[in-house]
Amino acid sequence: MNEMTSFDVEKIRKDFPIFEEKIHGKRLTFLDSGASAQKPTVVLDAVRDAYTHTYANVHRGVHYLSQKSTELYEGARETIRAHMNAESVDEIIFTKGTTEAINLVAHSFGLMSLKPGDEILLSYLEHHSNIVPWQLIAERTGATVKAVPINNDGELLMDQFTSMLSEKTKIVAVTHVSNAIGTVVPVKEIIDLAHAKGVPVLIDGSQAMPHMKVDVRALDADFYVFTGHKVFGPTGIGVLYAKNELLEKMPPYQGGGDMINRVTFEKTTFATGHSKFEAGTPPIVQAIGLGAAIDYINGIGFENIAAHEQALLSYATTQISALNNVKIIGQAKHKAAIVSFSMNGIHPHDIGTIIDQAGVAVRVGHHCAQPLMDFYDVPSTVRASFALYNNRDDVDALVASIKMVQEFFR
Amino acid sequence: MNEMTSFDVEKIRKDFPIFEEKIHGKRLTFLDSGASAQKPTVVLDAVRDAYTHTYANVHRGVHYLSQKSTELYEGARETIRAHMNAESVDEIIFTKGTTEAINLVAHSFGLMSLKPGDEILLSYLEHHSNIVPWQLIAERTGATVKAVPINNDGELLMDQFTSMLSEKTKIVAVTHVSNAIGTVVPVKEIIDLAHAKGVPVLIDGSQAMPHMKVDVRALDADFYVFTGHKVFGPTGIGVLYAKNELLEKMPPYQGGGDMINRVTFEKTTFATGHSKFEAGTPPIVQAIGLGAAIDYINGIGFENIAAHEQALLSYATTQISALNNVKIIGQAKHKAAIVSFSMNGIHPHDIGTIIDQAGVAVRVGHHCAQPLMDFYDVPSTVRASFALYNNRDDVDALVASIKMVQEFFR
Amino acid sequence: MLDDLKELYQEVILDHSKHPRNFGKITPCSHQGHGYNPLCGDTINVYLELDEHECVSNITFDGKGCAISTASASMMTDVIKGKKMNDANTLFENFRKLATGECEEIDAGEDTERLMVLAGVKQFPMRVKCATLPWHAMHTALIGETEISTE
Amino acid sequence: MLDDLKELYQEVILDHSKHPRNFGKITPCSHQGHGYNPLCGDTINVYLELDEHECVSNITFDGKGCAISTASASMMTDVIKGKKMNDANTLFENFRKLATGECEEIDAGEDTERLMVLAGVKQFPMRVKCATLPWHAMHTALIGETEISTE
Ligand SMILES: Cc1ncc(COP(=O)(O)O)c(C=O)c1O
Ligand SMILES: Cc1ncc(COP(=O)(O)O)c(C=O)c1O
Repeated sequence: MNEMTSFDVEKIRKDFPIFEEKIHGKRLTFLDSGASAQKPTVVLDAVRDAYTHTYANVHRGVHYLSQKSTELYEGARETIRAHMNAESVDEIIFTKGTTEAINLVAHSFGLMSLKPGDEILLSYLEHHSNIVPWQLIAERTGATVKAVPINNDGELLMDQFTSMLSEKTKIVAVTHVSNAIGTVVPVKEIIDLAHAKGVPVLIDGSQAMPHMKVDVRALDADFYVFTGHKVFGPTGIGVLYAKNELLEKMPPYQGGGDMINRVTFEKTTFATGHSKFEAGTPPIVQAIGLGAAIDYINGIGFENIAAHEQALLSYATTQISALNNVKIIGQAKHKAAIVSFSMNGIHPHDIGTIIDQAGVAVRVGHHCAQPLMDFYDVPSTVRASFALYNNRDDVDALVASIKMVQEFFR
Repeated sequence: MNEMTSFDVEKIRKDFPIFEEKIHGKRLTFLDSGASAQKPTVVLDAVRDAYTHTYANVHRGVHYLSQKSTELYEGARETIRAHMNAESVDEIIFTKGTTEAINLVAHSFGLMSLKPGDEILLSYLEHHSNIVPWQLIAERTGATVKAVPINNDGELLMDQFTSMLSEKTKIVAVTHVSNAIGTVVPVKEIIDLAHAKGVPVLIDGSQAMPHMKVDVRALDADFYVFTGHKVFGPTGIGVLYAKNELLEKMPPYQGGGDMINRVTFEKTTFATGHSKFEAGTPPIVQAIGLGAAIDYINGIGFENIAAHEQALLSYATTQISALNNVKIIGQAKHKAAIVSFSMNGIHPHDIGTIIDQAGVAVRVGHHCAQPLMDFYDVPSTVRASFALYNNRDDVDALVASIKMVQEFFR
Repeated sequence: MLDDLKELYQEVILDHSKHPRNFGKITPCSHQGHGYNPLCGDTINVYLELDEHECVSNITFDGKGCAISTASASMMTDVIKGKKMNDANTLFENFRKLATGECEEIDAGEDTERLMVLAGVKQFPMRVKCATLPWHAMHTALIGETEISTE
Repeated sequence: MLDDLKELYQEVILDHSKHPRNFGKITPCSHQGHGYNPLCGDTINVYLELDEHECVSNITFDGKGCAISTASASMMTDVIKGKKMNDANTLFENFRKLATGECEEIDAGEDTERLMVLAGVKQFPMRVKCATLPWHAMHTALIGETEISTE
């Protein structure tokens, strides 16, 4: 492939200082990027530079450092706007992460638009962060949470989606990519179907952003959320994209500094645009770090990343399928580079502990997707999730360590 | 003074790399720590090391990096528990900052305990972050926000407080130190008076933590909140201390990963302790950085810090008072090292712009305390706020630059 | 260091800020606009009278502001007085572009020079709002809204 | 690298995990406790019969768990069977201290050795909860609560 020539994974690995670490004396095989990704040096430098050269609080200061800090912070917002192709920076709200972003929408949009009997439509693929906020708001408003089922391969049943979408549905909230089993959900189709019935859609892009280019206007998403730490940025930062026309109608979520127009004890009026939803001192340096992370992946290019990851995914799938008594869970036609599996008679926690000794980092557990685990009738799985810095050696190390587990429990 | 011998401000300044910067070609005179403090190298190193040596998501992993990351994150919680003298780490909740912490309490505790006619008692010294969340919750519950007035020196009128505290009062929320004018509020007395009537108290410690040792058990505070970036830690992190007995009764605030016990679409049960209130991936590295910041200031010692800052405050107060047409706003007997002032006929914004050219960074504006500005009948003030790294040269530079302003507008 | 400052606080600006022209209220008046800057708490009210040809026959302002916003209001009222409503709106647009740095130069005929004086503010990004606040208030008065707040 | 692992997954543990003793339900039973680990979704139920001397006359468990929690439950039921209720609670306390590393050694008489076997888990902090889960379930059964969840 043409792109592959310009994509050198060994060079990319050098951008990530963590790969110099030894784990129990072994090479680090990091297959847990689905939980959180490692950080390239450019991100770490952006963070440190922001603190050492231009640090001050943003927005309210006329002095030099405050001005520079504000420029960098707002510059990161513009970077993210451009990356997602949002129309205006007013539509880019910085949050603590995906979880806060969804809670903000559930709370602000939800409280304003949900009545008893209304329905919130989710799917069986959702992360707890895209379930629990809706349950909390449903409880408060008398609305009901419904979930679109999946088939055994882990694909959303689109005919079920169509029939569950009704005049009672007030919002659809689905993941773009399943964190537990990798399914890529046809969100464009979902948005079109929902819009045909006048229903707004929130897309949880936490697992999509590291793997693909997302264009919120091409998707026509009403809300699109993601979390910084999974996309090679710092912890403590996330993004809510929301259409301006919705933001204008939505009441504030949290109250505090920076989101007000005028405060008196009798009456307070609120700012407009993203400011209305960014109460208090924002995660300034984390936003700047996230901007650097987005620049970094754009520098590599998503065609390159996707080609590399899909090649790894198919190699890993072939290798793991060939093992005795190992079952891959989730075999959707469109998948991101995530392989979830279980082993006959051996518990994921034991697998995780044993292969960790070989330096292999995978996630074992329910991946914050218990309804999906219930669907497959397993308490937990082993999940290997890949990112742009993984290579074939990582797959080989994983496979070797699984064989060791089998040996151990023979 | 004995402590002063062991406290060498010039040595301390070397711990903060920002002081190597030149501002418009001048030495940096940073008097804006009240808005956000600068970061010592140990904090920056803790942040970078966490990303380069031990980074992974916390809590849910059995692999080495996840375990190390969890140990560091939970270690920071223990550092903060010990620093505040909380009884248990379960009482230490990491938030995005003070603003989120207060919103959490207003929302979770407020919704659970406020009825129409109930009262929330604040003061005229509050930051918007300790006003607006209460207004939002008052609007939703039918409760009323009341504010205890102050005298002209900026001191809370304690007799007014006593008489405003009634059986209608369901919570008292006051600042420990005024961010706008530096008043140190007698919070112990307030807590005792409130407790005598069975009313719980939230203390906003944002401006206290950088300057004094706070013991939540000695105070018997029910809630105590602060923000990391003002106490030499990273942005994007704050702390809510809350008594366990209150946390147990309080419903969750945000929903998501990590705060649940078991999730199904029919019914979700929640975790206990701090976990119930920490939905989603927390600001992991920011918490670790905050732990390093707390260790740093404890290494210097609060007696040393307080003695140094109080000496600076009295030097600055004398120097500024001696200037023509300059009026210090807020002359409480107990003050932290914050000097707010205005100049006859010259607007704070013009002052800020002009002295910035001399490398002097102060904050001009309402300091997110508009009700206090209304009390003094000014739209804004100039605020010089000091921290442990400021010295007499900073005061001298400020005074020289004010003289320049006077020259300019003569 | 004083060069940028001198560019911002030119004599004419200091003069207008100390002795603002057209300061006061018109009561009653046909158009009124209120500007508020939440960053500093400053307020500017602009009062306007249009004659039967949609010409600004009188314009005044009052409120609390810094030297920049006061001078800007003072100079603006001088410039706008006697202008047609449409021309006033065009001047507003031109000035906005100049102050935010969107344009380097504008052609506003005889008013160009006076507008350029205020444009020194673009070297001070945090102060741009101070300069544009009265113009926004004037614009909202003309288009019939009553309050704007810049941010 | 295998040393720590061999310490954790000793033959006796693997044996108990593959062939758990006292697996099953007692219905009806006088005491029952349920343990749930939200991290992995594992569940353990412990069923107990006390005789008139407050002696554990019978104890069984069922549920889903990893090798560590299953072996721990299996070995625990072996140890607890026939013990006085008070002694069972003391053993619980001792084992908890051992597994969390609070104590290096304990004296539990003839049971010491069997408890020490399970204590290898303290090298694996994320697995301590697996080992203690059945013990917590047993303890809640005895003190009369019905559900605990470790975290
Ligand atoms: C007294 C006080 N309370 C609350 C806050 C809000 O803190 P943050 O903006 O970090 O949430 C601040 C600082 O901005 C403050 O000084
Ligand atoms: C699909 C999905 N949604 C939401 C989240 C929650 O993100 P965060 O924990 O950063 O808030 C995650 C990751 O944890 C995820 O994978």
